[in-house]
Amino acid sequence: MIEFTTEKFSGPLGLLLSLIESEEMDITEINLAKIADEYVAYVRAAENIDPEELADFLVVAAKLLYIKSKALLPYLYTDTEEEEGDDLEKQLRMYKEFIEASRQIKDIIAQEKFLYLPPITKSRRIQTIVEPTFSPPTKVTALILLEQFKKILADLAKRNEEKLPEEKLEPKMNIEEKILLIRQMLFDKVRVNFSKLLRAATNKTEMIVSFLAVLELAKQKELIFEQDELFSEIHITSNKQ
Amino acid sequence: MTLKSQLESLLFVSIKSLSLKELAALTNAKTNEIEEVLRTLTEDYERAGSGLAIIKNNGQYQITTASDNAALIKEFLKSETSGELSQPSLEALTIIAYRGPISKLELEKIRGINCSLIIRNLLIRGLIEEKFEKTKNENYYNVSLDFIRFLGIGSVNDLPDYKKLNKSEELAAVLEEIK
Amino acid sequence: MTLKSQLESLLFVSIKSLSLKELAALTNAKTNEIEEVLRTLTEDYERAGSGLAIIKNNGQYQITTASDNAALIKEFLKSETSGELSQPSLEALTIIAYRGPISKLELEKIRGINCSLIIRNLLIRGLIEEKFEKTKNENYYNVSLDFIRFLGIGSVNDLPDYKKLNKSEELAAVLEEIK
Repeated sequence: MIEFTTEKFSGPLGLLLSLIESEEMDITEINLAKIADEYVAYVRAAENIDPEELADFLVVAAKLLYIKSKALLPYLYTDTEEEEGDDLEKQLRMYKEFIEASRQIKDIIAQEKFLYLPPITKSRRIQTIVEPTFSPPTKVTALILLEQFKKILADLAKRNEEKLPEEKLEPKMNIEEKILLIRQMLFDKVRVNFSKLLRAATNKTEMIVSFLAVLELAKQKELIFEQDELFSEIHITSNKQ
Repeated sequence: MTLKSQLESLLFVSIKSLSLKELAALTNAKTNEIEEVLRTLTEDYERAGSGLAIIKNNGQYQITTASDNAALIKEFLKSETSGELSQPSLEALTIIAYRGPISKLELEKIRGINCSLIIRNLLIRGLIEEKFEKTKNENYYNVSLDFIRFLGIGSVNDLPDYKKLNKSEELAAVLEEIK
Repeated sequence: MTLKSQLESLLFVSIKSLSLKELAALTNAKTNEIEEVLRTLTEDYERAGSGLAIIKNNGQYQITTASDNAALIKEFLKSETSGELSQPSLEALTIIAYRGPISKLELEKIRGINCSLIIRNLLIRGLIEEKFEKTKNENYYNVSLDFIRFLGIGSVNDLPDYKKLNKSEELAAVLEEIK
Protein backbone atom coordinates (compact mmCIF):
# COMPACT_ATOMS: atom_id res chain seq x y z
CA MET A 1 0.00 0.00 0.00
CA ILE A 2 1.12 3.49 -0.79
CA GLU A 3 2.06 5.83 2.01
CA PHE A 4 -0.03 8.97 2.25
CA THR A 5 0.62 12.08 4.17
CA THR A 6 -2.09 14.45 5.26
CA GLU A 7 -0.75 17.12 2.95
CA LYS A 8 -1.70 15.08 -0.06
CA PHE A 9 -5.40 15.09 0.57
CA SER A 10 -7.92 16.87 2.64
CA GLY A 11 -10.97 14.95 3.63
CA PRO A 12 -12.38 11.63 2.51
CA LEU A 13 -12.85 12.57 -1.12
CA GLY A 14 -9.30 13.87 -1.28
CA LEU A 15 -8.05 10.55 0.03
CA LEU A 16 -10.20 8.62 -2.42
CA LEU A 17 -9.00 10.76 -5.30
CA SER A 18 -5.34 10.26 -4.41
CA LEU A 19 -5.89 6.49 -4.22
CA ILE A 20 -7.58 6.41 -7.62
CA GLU A 21 -4.97 8.69 -9.16
CA SER A 22 -2.01 6.83 -7.70
CA GLU A 23 -3.33 3.68 -9.40
CA GLU A 24 -3.81 5.72 -12.56
CA MET A 25 -7.42 4.65 -12.72
CA ASP A 26 -10.39 6.52 -14.12
CA ILE A 27 -13.21 7.40 -11.83
CA THR A 28 -15.73 4.64 -12.48
CA GLU A 29 -17.95 2.58 -10.25
CA ILE A 30 -15.92 -0.55 -11.03
CA ASN A 31 -12.69 1.12 -10.01
CA LEU A 32 -14.28 2.47 -6.85
CA ALA A 33 -15.22 -1.09 -5.96
CA LYS A 34 -11.60 -2.12 -6.51
CA ILE A 35 -10.22 0.62 -4.33
CA ALA A 36 -12.66 0.12 -1.44
CA ASP A 37 -10.43 -2.15 0.66
CA GLU A 38 -7.44 0.11 0.31
CA TYR A 39 -9.51 3.07 1.43
CA VAL A 40 -10.88 1.23 4.44
CA ALA A 41 -7.44 -0.04 5.36
CA TYR A 42 -6.08 3.47 5.18
CA VAL A 43 -8.81 4.99 7.31
CA ARG A 44 -8.43 2.22 9.83
CA ALA A 45 -4.68 2.70 10.10
CA ALA A 46 -4.62 6.47 9.89
CA GLU A 47 -3.70 8.19 13.08
CA ASN A 48 -3.76 11.66 11.62
CA ILE A 49 -7.47 11.81 10.94
CA ASP A 50 -9.11 14.26 13.26
CA PRO A 51 -11.61 12.31 15.40
CA GLU A 52 -14.21 14.95 14.59
CA GLU A 53 -13.73 14.25 10.90
CA LEU A 54 -13.77 10.49 11.21
CA ALA A 55 -17.52 10.32 10.74
CA ASP A 56 -17.17 11.89 7.30
CA PHE A 57 -14.45 9.41 6.33
CA LEU A 58 -16.70 6.56 7.44
CA VAL A 59 -19.61 7.79 5.35
CA VAL A 60 -17.44 7.46 2.25
CA ALA A 61 -16.17 4.07 3.45
CA ALA A 62 -19.75 2.88 3.75
CA LYS A 63 -20.54 4.08 0.23
CA LEU A 64 -17.47 2.34 -1.16
CA LEU A 65 -18.30 -0.92 0.54
CA TYR A 66 -21.82 -0.70 -0.71
CA ILE A 67 -20.48 -0.32 -4.24
CA LYS A 68 -18.15 -3.21 -3.70
CA SER A 69 -20.83 -5.47 -2.33
CA LYS A 70 -23.01 -4.57 -5.27
CA ALA A 71 -20.24 -5.50 -7.68
CA LEU A 72 -19.72 -8.83 -5.92
CA LEU A 73 -23.34 -9.71 -5.32
CA PRO A 74 -25.35 -7.96 -8.02
CA TYR A 75 -28.43 -10.13 -7.52
CA LEU A 76 -28.99 -8.63 -4.09
CA TYR A 77 -29.66 -5.24 -5.49
CA THR A 78 -32.62 -4.02 -7.44
CA ASP A 79 -32.34 -1.38 -10.14
CA THR A 80 -33.85 1.29 -7.94
CA GLU A 81 -30.81 1.14 -5.72
CA GLU A 82 -28.43 1.98 -8.56
CA GLU A 83 -28.08 5.55 -7.45
CA GLU A 84 -25.81 5.20 -4.45
CA GLY A 85 -22.73 4.18 -6.44
CA ASP A 86 -23.57 6.51 -9.22
CA ASP A 87 -23.77 9.28 -6.66
CA LEU A 88 -20.27 8.73 -5.26
CA GLU A 89 -18.81 8.48 -8.75
CA LYS A 90 -20.43 11.78 -9.71
CA GLN A 91 -19.41 13.40 -6.47
CA LEU A 92 -15.79 12.35 -6.94
CA ARG A 93 -15.68 13.52 -10.55
CA MET A 94 -16.97 16.88 -9.54
CA TYR A 95 -14.62 17.11 -6.60
CA LYS A 96 -11.77 16.37 -8.98
CA GLU A 97 -12.76 19.30 -11.18
CA PHE A 98 -12.58 21.64 -8.23
CA ILE A 99 -9.27 20.20 -7.10
CA GLU A 100 -7.87 20.93 -10.52
CA ALA A 101 -9.28 24.45 -10.36
CA SER A 102 -7.79 24.91 -6.90
CA ARG A 103 -4.36 24.04 -8.30
CA GLN A 104 -4.79 26.78 -10.89
CA ILE A 105 -5.85 29.21 -8.21
CA LYS A 106 -2.78 28.25 -6.22
CA ASP A 107 -0.65 29.09 -9.26
CA ILE A 108 -2.40 32.43 -9.67
CA ILE A 109 -1.79 33.26 -6.01
CA ALA A 110 1.87 32.25 -6.38
CA GLN A 111 2.31 34.90 -9.08
CA GLU A 112 1.68 37.53 -6.39
CA LYS A 113 -0.27 39.84 -8.65
CA PHE A 114 -1.88 41.60 -5.73
CA LEU A 115 -3.99 44.65 -6.41
CA TYR A 116 -3.47 47.51 -3.99
CA LEU A 117 -6.01 50.01 -2.73
CA PRO A 118 -5.51 53.73 -2.38
CA PRO A 119 -4.50 54.57 1.20
CA ILE A 120 -7.26 55.86 3.40
CA THR A 121 -5.48 57.81 6.04
CA LYS A 122 -6.53 60.72 8.10
CA SER A 123 -3.86 62.96 6.66
CA ARG A 124 -4.93 62.30 3.10
CA ARG A 125 -8.58 62.90 3.83
CA ILE A 126 -7.88 66.08 5.69
CA GLN A 127 -6.53 67.52 2.44
CA THR A 128 -9.91 66.98 0.89
CA ILE A 129 -12.11 67.89 3.77
CA VAL A 130 -11.17 70.41 6.39
CA GLU A 131 -13.36 69.52 9.31
CA PRO A 132 -12.89 68.18 12.79
CA THR A 133 -12.03 64.52 12.50
CA PHE A 134 -13.99 63.45 15.55
CA SER A 135 -17.45 62.50 14.36
CA PRO A 136 -19.29 60.41 16.94
CA PRO A 137 -22.58 58.66 16.29
CA THR A 138 -25.26 60.65 18.10
CA LYS A 139 -27.15 57.76 19.65
CA VAL A 140 -24.34 55.83 21.33
CA THR A 141 -24.29 55.98 25.13
CA ALA A 142 -22.43 54.07 27.81
CA LEU A 143 -25.60 52.07 28.49
CA ILE A 144 -25.87 51.04 24.85
CA LEU A 145 -22.29 49.84 24.98
CA LEU A 146 -23.12 47.84 28.10
CA GLU A 147 -26.11 46.23 26.46
CA GLN A 148 -24.09 45.44 23.33
CA PHE A 149 -21.23 43.95 25.27
CA LYS A 150 -23.55 41.68 27.24
CA LYS A 151 -25.08 40.48 23.99
CA ILE A 152 -21.64 39.76 22.55
CA LEU A 153 -20.70 37.76 25.64
CA ALA A 154 -23.94 35.80 25.45
CA ASP A 155 -23.25 34.98 21.79
CA LEU A 156 -19.74 33.89 22.67
CA ALA A 157 -20.97 31.65 25.47
CA LYS A 158 -23.34 30.06 22.98
CA ARG A 159 -20.56 29.62 20.43
CA ASN A 160 -18.28 28.01 23.00
CA GLU A 161 -20.98 25.51 23.81
CA GLU A 162 -21.54 24.60 20.21
CA LYS A 163 -20.16 21.18 19.64
CA LEU A 164 -20.32 19.00 16.59
CA PRO A 165 -23.86 18.70 15.35
CA GLU A 166 -25.44 15.69 17.00
CA GLU A 167 -26.32 14.02 13.71
CA LYS A 168 -22.63 13.72 12.92
CA LEU A 169 -22.21 11.55 15.94
CA GLU A 170 -25.27 9.38 15.48
CA PRO A 171 -24.39 5.97 16.86
CA LYS A 172 -23.70 3.58 14.04
CA MET A 173 -23.62 -0.12 14.61
CA ASN A 174 -19.97 -1.06 14.44
CA ILE A 175 -18.46 -4.17 12.97
CA GLU A 176 -17.49 -5.65 16.30
CA GLU A 177 -21.06 -5.51 17.51
CA LYS A 178 -22.25 -7.09 14.30
CA ILE A 179 -19.68 -9.86 14.56
CA LEU A 180 -20.95 -10.69 18.04
CA LEU A 181 -24.49 -10.73 16.71
CA ILE A 182 -23.62 -13.11 13.86
CA ARG A 183 -21.76 -15.42 16.20
CA GLN A 184 -24.81 -15.43 18.42
CA MET A 185 -27.07 -16.22 15.45
CA LEU A 186 -24.86 -19.12 14.40
CA PHE A 187 -24.74 -20.37 17.93
CA ASP A 188 -28.54 -20.36 18.08
CA LYS A 189 -29.28 -21.63 14.62
CA VAL A 190 -26.25 -23.50 13.34
CA ARG A 191 -26.94 -22.35 9.79
CA VAL A 192 -27.84 -18.86 8.57
CA ASN A 193 -28.78 -17.64 5.09
CA PHE A 194 -26.65 -14.77 3.89
CA SER A 195 -29.55 -12.96 2.23
CA LYS A 196 -31.54 -13.12 5.43
CA LEU A 197 -28.66 -11.56 7.31
CA LEU A 198 -28.59 -8.64 4.91
CA ARG A 199 -32.35 -8.25 4.94
CA ALA A 200 -32.28 -7.90 8.69
CA ALA A 201 -30.45 -4.61 8.29
CA THR A 202 -32.65 -1.58 8.81
CA ASN A 203 -30.64 0.73 6.55
CA LYS A 204 -27.86 0.71 3.99
CA THR A 205 -25.14 1.46 6.48
CA GLU A 206 -26.15 -1.46 8.63
CA MET A 207 -26.29 -3.69 5.56
CA ILE A 208 -22.74 -2.69 4.74
CA VAL A 209 -21.64 -3.30 8.30
CA SER A 210 -23.21 -6.77 8.18
CA PHE A 211 -21.37 -7.48 4.98
CA LEU A 212 -18.11 -6.28 6.48
CA ALA A 213 -18.66 -8.39 9.58
CA VAL A 214 -19.18 -11.48 7.46
CA LEU A 215 -16.03 -10.72 5.50
CA GLU A 216 -14.12 -10.21 8.70
CA LEU A 217 -15.34 -13.52 10.16
CA ALA A 218 -14.50 -15.24 6.89
CA LYS A 219 -11.03 -13.84 7.03
CA GLN A 220 -10.62 -15.16 10.53
CA LYS A 221 -11.80 -18.54 9.22
CA GLU A 222 -14.68 -18.66 11.67
CA LEU A 223 -17.26 -19.26 8.98
CA ILE A 224 -17.92 -21.83 6.30
CA PHE A 225 -19.76 -20.80 3.18
CA GLU A 226 -21.77 -23.09 1.02
CA GLN A 227 -23.43 -22.28 -2.25
CA ASP A 228 -25.20 -24.80 -4.52
CA GLU A 229 -24.74 -22.84 -7.71
CA LEU A 230 -23.67 -19.42 -8.90
CA PHE A 231 -25.90 -16.58 -7.61
CA SER A 232 -27.92 -18.89 -5.41
CA GLU A 233 -28.31 -18.52 -1.68
CA ILE A 234 -25.15 -18.60 0.41
CA HIS A 235 -25.43 -20.67 3.56
CA ILE A 236 -23.23 -19.77 6.47
CA THR A 237 -22.21 -22.16 9.19
CA SER A 238 -19.76 -21.85 12.00
CA ASN A 239 -16.33 -23.41 11.64
CA LYS A 240 -15.91 -23.88 15.33
CA GLN A 241 -17.83 -27.05 15.95
CA MET B 1 -18.56 66.57 -14.77
CA THR B 2 -19.35 63.36 -16.55
CA LEU B 3 -20.69 60.35 -14.72
CA LYS B 4 -17.47 58.49 -15.50
CA SER B 5 -15.41 61.15 -13.78
CA GLN B 6 -17.69 61.17 -10.73
CA LEU B 7 -17.51 57.41 -10.37
CA GLU B 8 -13.74 57.46 -10.62
CA SER B 9 -13.49 60.10 -7.88
CA LEU B 10 -15.94 58.32 -5.58
CA LEU B 11 -14.25 54.94 -5.87
CA PHE B 12 -10.90 56.60 -5.20
CA VAL B 13 -11.89 58.20 -1.89
CA SER B 14 -14.28 55.62 -0.49
CA ILE B 15 -13.12 53.62 2.54
CA LYS B 16 -15.15 50.64 1.46
CA SER B 17 -16.19 49.19 -1.85
CA LEU B 18 -19.31 50.72 -3.39
CA SER B 19 -22.35 49.02 -4.87
CA LEU B 20 -24.24 50.13 -7.96
CA LYS B 21 -27.08 51.20 -5.71
CA GLU B 22 -24.86 53.37 -3.53
CA LEU B 23 -23.21 54.91 -6.58
CA ALA B 24 -26.62 55.57 -8.08
CA ALA B 25 -27.79 57.37 -4.95
CA LEU B 26 -24.63 59.49 -4.88
CA THR B 27 -24.66 60.49 -8.55
CA ASN B 28 -28.40 60.54 -9.27
CA ALA B 29 -27.85 58.17 -12.17
CA LYS B 30 -29.51 54.85 -12.96
CA THR B 31 -27.83 51.63 -11.89
CA ASN B 32 -27.72 50.13 -15.40
CA GLU B 33 -26.19 53.34 -16.69
CA ILE B 34 -23.54 53.18 -13.96
CA GLU B 35 -22.85 49.53 -14.67
CA GLU B 36 -22.29 50.39 -18.32
CA VAL B 37 -19.94 53.30 -17.54
CA LEU B 38 -17.93 51.18 -15.10
CA ARG B 39 -17.58 48.49 -17.73
CA THR B 40 -16.24 51.09 -20.18
CA LEU B 41 -13.90 52.45 -17.53
CA THR B 42 -12.54 48.97 -16.80
CA GLU B 43 -11.91 48.43 -20.50
CA ASP B 44 -10.36 51.88 -20.93
CA TYR B 45 -7.87 51.17 -18.15
CA GLU B 46 -6.95 47.84 -19.69
CA ARG B 47 -6.65 49.17 -23.22
CA ALA B 48 -4.52 52.16 -22.18
CA GLY B 49 -2.22 49.93 -20.11
CA SER B 50 -3.14 52.08 -17.14
CA GLY B 51 -1.57 51.67 -13.71
CA LEU B 52 -5.09 51.44 -12.31
CA ALA B 53 -7.84 48.85 -12.56
CA ILE B 54 -11.49 48.46 -11.59
CA ILE B 55 -12.49 45.23 -9.90
CA LYS B 56 -15.95 43.86 -9.28
CA ASN B 57 -17.39 41.26 -6.96
CA ASN B 58 -20.95 40.50 -6.01
CA GLY B 59 -22.13 43.88 -7.29
CA GLN B 60 -19.44 45.78 -5.37
CA TYR B 61 -16.78 47.88 -7.07
CA GLN B 62 -13.30 49.03 -6.11
CA ILE B 63 -10.46 50.88 -7.81
CA THR B 64 -6.99 49.33 -7.41
CA THR B 65 -3.52 49.29 -8.92
CA ALA B 66 -2.97 47.22 -12.07
CA SER B 67 -1.87 43.63 -11.49
CA ASP B 68 1.29 43.98 -13.58
CA ASN B 69 2.69 46.51 -11.13
CA ALA B 70 2.18 44.22 -8.13
CA ALA B 71 5.87 43.52 -7.56
CA LEU B 72 6.84 47.19 -7.74
CA ILE B 73 4.13 48.27 -5.32
CA LYS B 74 4.87 45.46 -2.93
CA GLU B 75 8.46 46.60 -2.85
CA PHE B 76 7.44 50.23 -2.39
CA LEU B 77 4.95 49.60 0.41
CA LYS B 78 7.18 46.93 1.95
CA SER B 79 3.94 45.11 2.47
CA GLU B 80 3.98 41.61 3.73
CA THR B 81 1.89 39.16 1.82
CA SER B 82 -0.55 37.33 3.96
CA GLY B 83 0.29 33.80 5.04
CA GLU B 84 -0.12 30.55 3.20
CA LEU B 85 -3.45 28.89 2.71
CA SER B 86 -3.77 25.30 3.85
CA GLN B 87 -4.91 22.74 1.28
CA PRO B 88 -8.39 22.38 2.83
CA SER B 89 -8.81 26.18 2.93
CA LEU B 90 -7.72 26.48 -0.68
CA GLU B 91 -10.22 23.81 -1.69
CA ALA B 92 -13.09 25.45 0.14
CA LEU B 93 -12.12 28.86 -1.22
CA THR B 94 -12.03 27.50 -4.77
CA ILE B 95 -15.48 26.00 -4.46
CA ILE B 96 -16.89 29.20 -2.97
CA ALA B 97 -15.24 31.26 -5.72
CA TYR B 98 -16.71 29.17 -8.51
CA ARG B 99 -20.05 28.38 -6.95
CA GLY B 100 -20.85 31.31 -4.66
CA PRO B 101 -23.29 32.17 -3.29
CA ILE B 102 -23.17 28.73 -1.76
CA SER B 103 -24.49 27.40 1.56
CA LYS B 104 -22.38 25.54 4.09
CA LEU B 105 -24.40 22.40 3.44
CA GLU B 106 -23.70 22.55 -0.30
CA LEU B 107 -20.02 23.18 0.29
CA GLU B 108 -19.84 20.19 2.62
CA LYS B 109 -21.67 18.05 0.10
CA ILE B 110 -19.00 18.84 -2.50
CA ARG B 111 -16.04 18.39 -0.15
CA GLY B 112 -17.55 15.41 1.64
CA ILE B 113 -16.49 16.79 4.99
CA ASN B 114 -17.52 19.24 7.68
CA CYS B 115 -16.35 22.78 6.84
CA SER B 116 -17.30 24.85 9.92
CA LEU B 117 -13.77 25.59 11.02
CA ILE B 118 -12.51 26.43 7.54
CA ILE B 119 -15.40 28.81 6.96
CA ARG B 120 -14.66 30.55 10.23
CA ASN B 121 -10.99 30.98 9.33
CA LEU B 122 -11.74 32.27 5.84
CA LEU B 123 -14.21 34.77 7.30
CA ILE B 124 -11.62 36.05 9.74
CA ARG B 125 -9.06 36.39 6.98
CA GLY B 126 -11.62 38.37 5.02
CA LEU B 127 -11.38 36.12 1.96
CA ILE B 128 -15.06 35.20 2.07
CA GLU B 129 -18.24 36.94 3.14
CA GLU B 130 -21.29 35.56 4.87
CA LYS B 131 -24.82 36.60 4.05
CA PHE B 132 -27.98 35.38 5.70
CA GLU B 133 -30.62 34.46 3.14
CA LYS B 134 -33.96 35.04 4.74
CA THR B 135 -35.98 33.03 2.25
CA LYS B 136 -33.82 29.96 2.78
CA ASN B 137 -33.14 30.62 6.44
CA GLU B 138 -29.48 29.85 5.86
CA ASN B 139 -26.10 31.56 5.56
CA TYR B 140 -24.63 31.81 2.08
CA TYR B 141 -20.99 32.41 1.24
CA ASN B 142 -19.23 34.41 -1.47
CA VAL B 143 -15.61 35.29 -2.02
CA SER B 144 -14.76 38.89 -1.06
CA LEU B 145 -13.18 41.74 -2.97
CA ASP B 146 -10.05 41.07 -0.91
CA PHE B 147 -9.94 37.61 -2.51
CA ILE B 148 -10.21 39.22 -5.95
CA ARG B 149 -7.36 41.58 -5.04
CA PHE B 150 -5.35 38.72 -3.57
CA LEU B 151 -5.48 36.92 -6.93
CA GLY B 152 -5.07 40.03 -9.03
CA ILE B 153 -8.06 39.38 -11.26
CA GLY B 154 -10.92 41.64 -12.31
CA SER B 155 -13.74 39.47 -10.98
CA VAL B 156 -14.55 35.77 -10.45
CA ASN B 157 -15.49 35.62 -14.13
CA ASP B 158 -11.75 35.82 -14.91
CA LEU B 159 -11.05 32.56 -13.05
CA PRO B 160 -9.91 29.70 -15.33
CA ASP B 161 -12.88 27.70 -16.67
CA TYR B 162 -15.27 29.84 -14.64
CA LYS B 163 -18.25 29.36 -16.93
CA LYS B 164 -17.87 25.62 -17.06
CA LEU B 165 -17.44 25.08 -13.33
CA ASN B 166 -20.01 27.63 -12.34
CA LYS B 167 -22.68 25.90 -14.38
CA SER B 168 -21.54 22.29 -14.07
CA GLU B 169 -24.44 19.88 -14.54
CA GLU B 170 -22.90 17.16 -12.43
CA LEU B 171 -22.65 19.59 -9.60
CA ALA B 172 -26.26 20.59 -10.01
CA ALA B 173 -27.20 16.92 -9.82
CA VAL B 174 -25.20 16.32 -6.66
CA LEU B 175 -26.52 19.42 -4.98
CA GLU B 176 -30.05 18.56 -6.05
CA GLU B 177 -30.07 15.71 -3.55
CA ILE B 178 -29.70 18.02 -0.61
CA LYS B 179 -33.04 19.62 -1.24
CA MET C 1 4.79 47.64 -17.75
CA THR C 2 5.34 51.11 -19.06
CA LEU C 3 6.86 53.82 -16.92
CA LYS C 4 3.58 55.71 -17.12
CA SER C 5 1.68 52.80 -15.66
CA GLN C 6 4.25 52.35 -12.89
CA LEU C 7 4.14 56.00 -11.92
CA GLU C 8 0.37 55.94 -11.86
CA SER C 9 0.33 52.92 -9.53
CA LEU C 10 2.97 54.40 -7.23
CA LEU C 11 1.26 57.75 -6.83
CA PHE C 12 -2.05 55.95 -6.35
CA VAL C 13 -0.90 53.92 -3.32
CA SER C 14 1.47 56.39 -1.71
CA ILE C 15 0.39 57.96 1.57
CA LYS C 16 2.53 61.00 0.96
CA SER C 17 3.37 62.88 -2.20
CA LEU C 18 6.49 61.72 -4.04
CA SER C 19 9.39 63.63 -5.53
CA LEU C 20 10.95 62.99 -8.94
CA LYS C 21 13.99 61.65 -7.16
CA GLU C 22 12.00 59.14 -5.15
CA LEU C 23 10.09 58.04 -8.23
CA ALA C 24 13.34 57.67 -10.14
CA ALA C 25 14.80 55.43 -7.45
CA LEU C 26 11.68 53.26 -7.44
CA THR C 27 11.38 52.84 -11.20
CA ASN C 28 15.04 52.98 -12.27
CA ALA C 29 14.20 55.75 -14.71
CA LYS C 30 15.74 59.19 -15.14
CA THR C 31 14.16 62.17 -13.44
CA ASN C 32 13.70 64.17 -16.63
CA GLU C 33 12.08 61.18 -18.25
CA ILE C 34 9.72 60.85 -15.28
CA GLU C 35 8.92 64.52 -15.35
CA GLU C 36 8.00 64.23 -19.01
CA VAL C 37 5.79 61.19 -18.47
CA LEU C 38 4.02 62.83 -15.51
CA ARG C 39 3.31 65.88 -17.65
CA THR C 40 1.73 63.64 -20.29
CA LEU C 41 -0.23 61.80 -17.63
CA THR C 42 -1.53 65.05 -16.18
CA GLU C 43 -2.67 66.13 -19.63
CA ASP C 44 -4.20 62.73 -20.32
CA TYR C 45 -6.31 62.98 -17.18
CA GLU C 46 -7.46 66.48 -18.07
CA ARG C 47 -8.23 65.66 -21.68
CA ALA C 48 -10.13 62.50 -20.79
CA GLY C 49 -12.12 64.34 -18.14
CA SER C 50 -10.88 61.86 -15.58
CA GLY C 51 -12.13 61.83 -12.00
CA LEU C 52 -8.50 61.81 -10.88
CA ALA C 53 -5.87 64.49 -11.24
CA ILE C 54 -2.13 64.77 -10.72
CA ILE C 55 -1.09 67.70 -8.64
CA LYS C 56 2.42 69.02 -8.29
CA ASN C 57 3.45 70.98 -5.28
CA ASN C 58 7.01 71.96 -4.44
CA GLY C 59 8.38 69.31 -6.77
CA GLN C 60 6.21 66.69 -5.06
CA TYR C 61 3.60 64.72 -7.01
CA GLN C 62 0.34 63.28 -5.86
CA ILE C 63 -2.86 61.79 -7.26
CA THR C 64 -6.06 63.34 -6.00
CA THR C 65 -9.67 63.64 -7.11
CA ALA C 66 -10.46 66.09 -9.92
CA SER C 67 -11.34 69.51 -8.56
CA ASP C 68 -14.62 69.61 -10.47
CA ASN C 69 -15.89 66.78 -8.30
CA ALA C 70 -14.97 68.53 -5.04
CA ALA C 71 -18.55 69.22 -3.98
CA LEU C 72 -19.66 65.65 -4.61
CA ILE C 73 -16.69 64.19 -2.78
CA LYS C 74 -17.06 66.51 0.16
CA GLU C 75 -20.69 65.52 0.52
CA PHE C 76 -19.79 61.83 0.22
CA LEU C 77 -16.99 61.94 2.79
CA LYS C 78 -19.24 63.74 5.21
CA SER C 79 -21.96 61.12 4.88
CA GLU C 80 -19.41 58.33 5.13
CA THR C 81 -18.20 59.35 8.56
CA SER C 82 -21.34 60.81 10.05
CA GLY C 83 -24.57 59.23 11.10
CA GLU C 84 -25.07 56.16 13.25
CA LEU C 85 -22.70 53.22 13.33
CA SER C 86 -23.56 49.98 11.61
CA GLN C 87 -24.22 47.06 13.96
CA PRO C 88 -20.82 45.41 13.25
CA SER C 89 -19.02 48.71 13.90
CA LEU C 90 -20.92 49.27 17.13
CA GLU C 91 -20.00 45.79 18.33
CA ALA C 92 -16.34 46.31 17.51
CA LEU C 93 -16.36 49.67 19.28
CA THR C 94 -17.96 48.07 22.33
CA ILE C 95 -15.36 45.33 22.50
CA ILE C 96 -12.55 47.85 22.14
CA ALA C 97 -14.11 49.95 24.91
CA TYR C 98 -14.46 47.08 27.40
CA ARG C 99 -11.39 45.10 26.41
CA GLY C 100 -8.94 47.66 25.04
CA PRO C 101 -6.02 47.65 24.47
CA ILE C 102 -6.88 44.85 22.08
CA SER C 103 -5.21 43.69 18.85
CA LYS C 104 -6.95 43.32 15.51
CA LEU C 105 -6.49 39.55 15.63
CA GLU C 106 -8.09 39.33 19.07
CA LEU C 107 -10.97 41.49 17.94
CA GLU C 108 -11.46 39.32 14.87
CA LYS C 109 -11.43 36.13 16.91
CA ILE C 110 -14.16 37.51 19.10
CA ARG C 111 -16.28 38.83 16.25
CA GLY C 112 -15.57 35.94 13.89
CA ILE C 113 -15.09 38.19 10.88
CA ASN C 114 -12.33 40.28 9.34
CA CYS C 115 -12.31 43.75 10.95
CA SER C 116 -9.87 45.74 8.79
CA LEU C 117 -12.53 47.96 7.32
CA ILE C 118 -14.37 48.51 10.59
CA ILE C 119 -11.15 49.51 12.33
CA ARG C 120 -10.29 51.96 9.55
CA ASN C 121 -13.73 53.47 9.78
CA LEU C 122 -13.58 53.85 13.57
CA LEU C 123 -10.11 55.36 13.29
CA ILE C 124 -11.20 57.91 10.73
CA ARG C 125 -14.17 58.91 12.84
CA GLY C 126 -11.78 59.46 15.71
CA LEU C 127 -13.59 56.97 17.93
CA ILE C 128 -10.60 54.72 18.50
CA GLU C 129 -6.82 55.09 18.57
CA GLU C 130 -4.11 52.82 17.26
CA LYS C 131 -0.88 52.15 19.09
CA PHE C 132 1.97 49.99 17.88
CA GLU C 133 3.19 47.60 20.56
CA LYS C 134 6.84 46.97 19.89
CA THR C 135 7.14 43.92 22.12
CA LYS C 136 4.25 42.20 20.37
CA ASN C 137 4.98 43.65 16.94
CA GLU C 138 1.32 44.43 16.53
CA ASN C 139 -1.14 47.32 16.57
CA TYR C 140 -3.38 47.63 19.61
CA TYR C 141 -6.60 49.60 19.84
CA ASN C 142 -8.21 51.72 22.52
CA VAL C 143 -11.20 54.04 22.46
CA SER C 144 -10.13 57.66 22.02
CA LEU C 145 -10.24 60.32 24.70
CA ASP C 146 -12.71 62.22 22.56
CA PHE C 147 -15.05 59.27 22.63
CA ILE C 148 -14.68 58.78 26.38
CA ARG C 149 -15.57 62.42 26.91
CA PHE C 150 -18.45 62.08 24.47
CA LEU C 151 -19.86 59.29 26.65
CA GLY C 152 -19.67 61.66 29.57
CA ILE C 153 -17.30 59.55 31.63
CA GLY C 154 -13.77 60.07 32.93
CA SER C 155 -12.20 56.85 31.65
CA VAL C 156 -13.20 53.39 30.43
CA ASN C 157 -13.17 52.26 34.06
CA ASP C 158 -16.36 54.27 34.51
CA LEU C 159 -18.23 52.17 31.95
CA PRO C 160 -21.11 50.26 33.57
CA ASP C 161 -19.99 46.94 35.09
CA TYR C 162 -16.53 47.56 33.66
CA LYS C 163 -14.60 45.52 36.21
CA LYS C 164 -16.73 42.44 35.84
CA LEU C 165 -17.12 42.58 32.08
CA ASN C 166 -13.51 43.41 31.38
CA LYS C 167 -12.54 40.12 32.95
CA SER C 168 -15.27 38.01 31.37
CA GLU C 169 -14.53 34.31 31.08
CA GLU C 170 -16.16 33.95 27.68
CA LEU C 171 -13.68 36.39 26.20
CA ALA C 172 -10.76 34.82 27.99
CA ALA C 173 -11.72 31.44 26.51
CA VAL C 174 -11.82 32.79 22.97
CA LEU C 175 -8.58 34.74 23.34
CA GLU C 176 -6.86 31.74 24.83
CA GLU C 177 -7.24 29.94 21.50
CA ILE C 178 -5.03 32.47 19.75
CA LYS C 179 -1.96 31.66 21.75
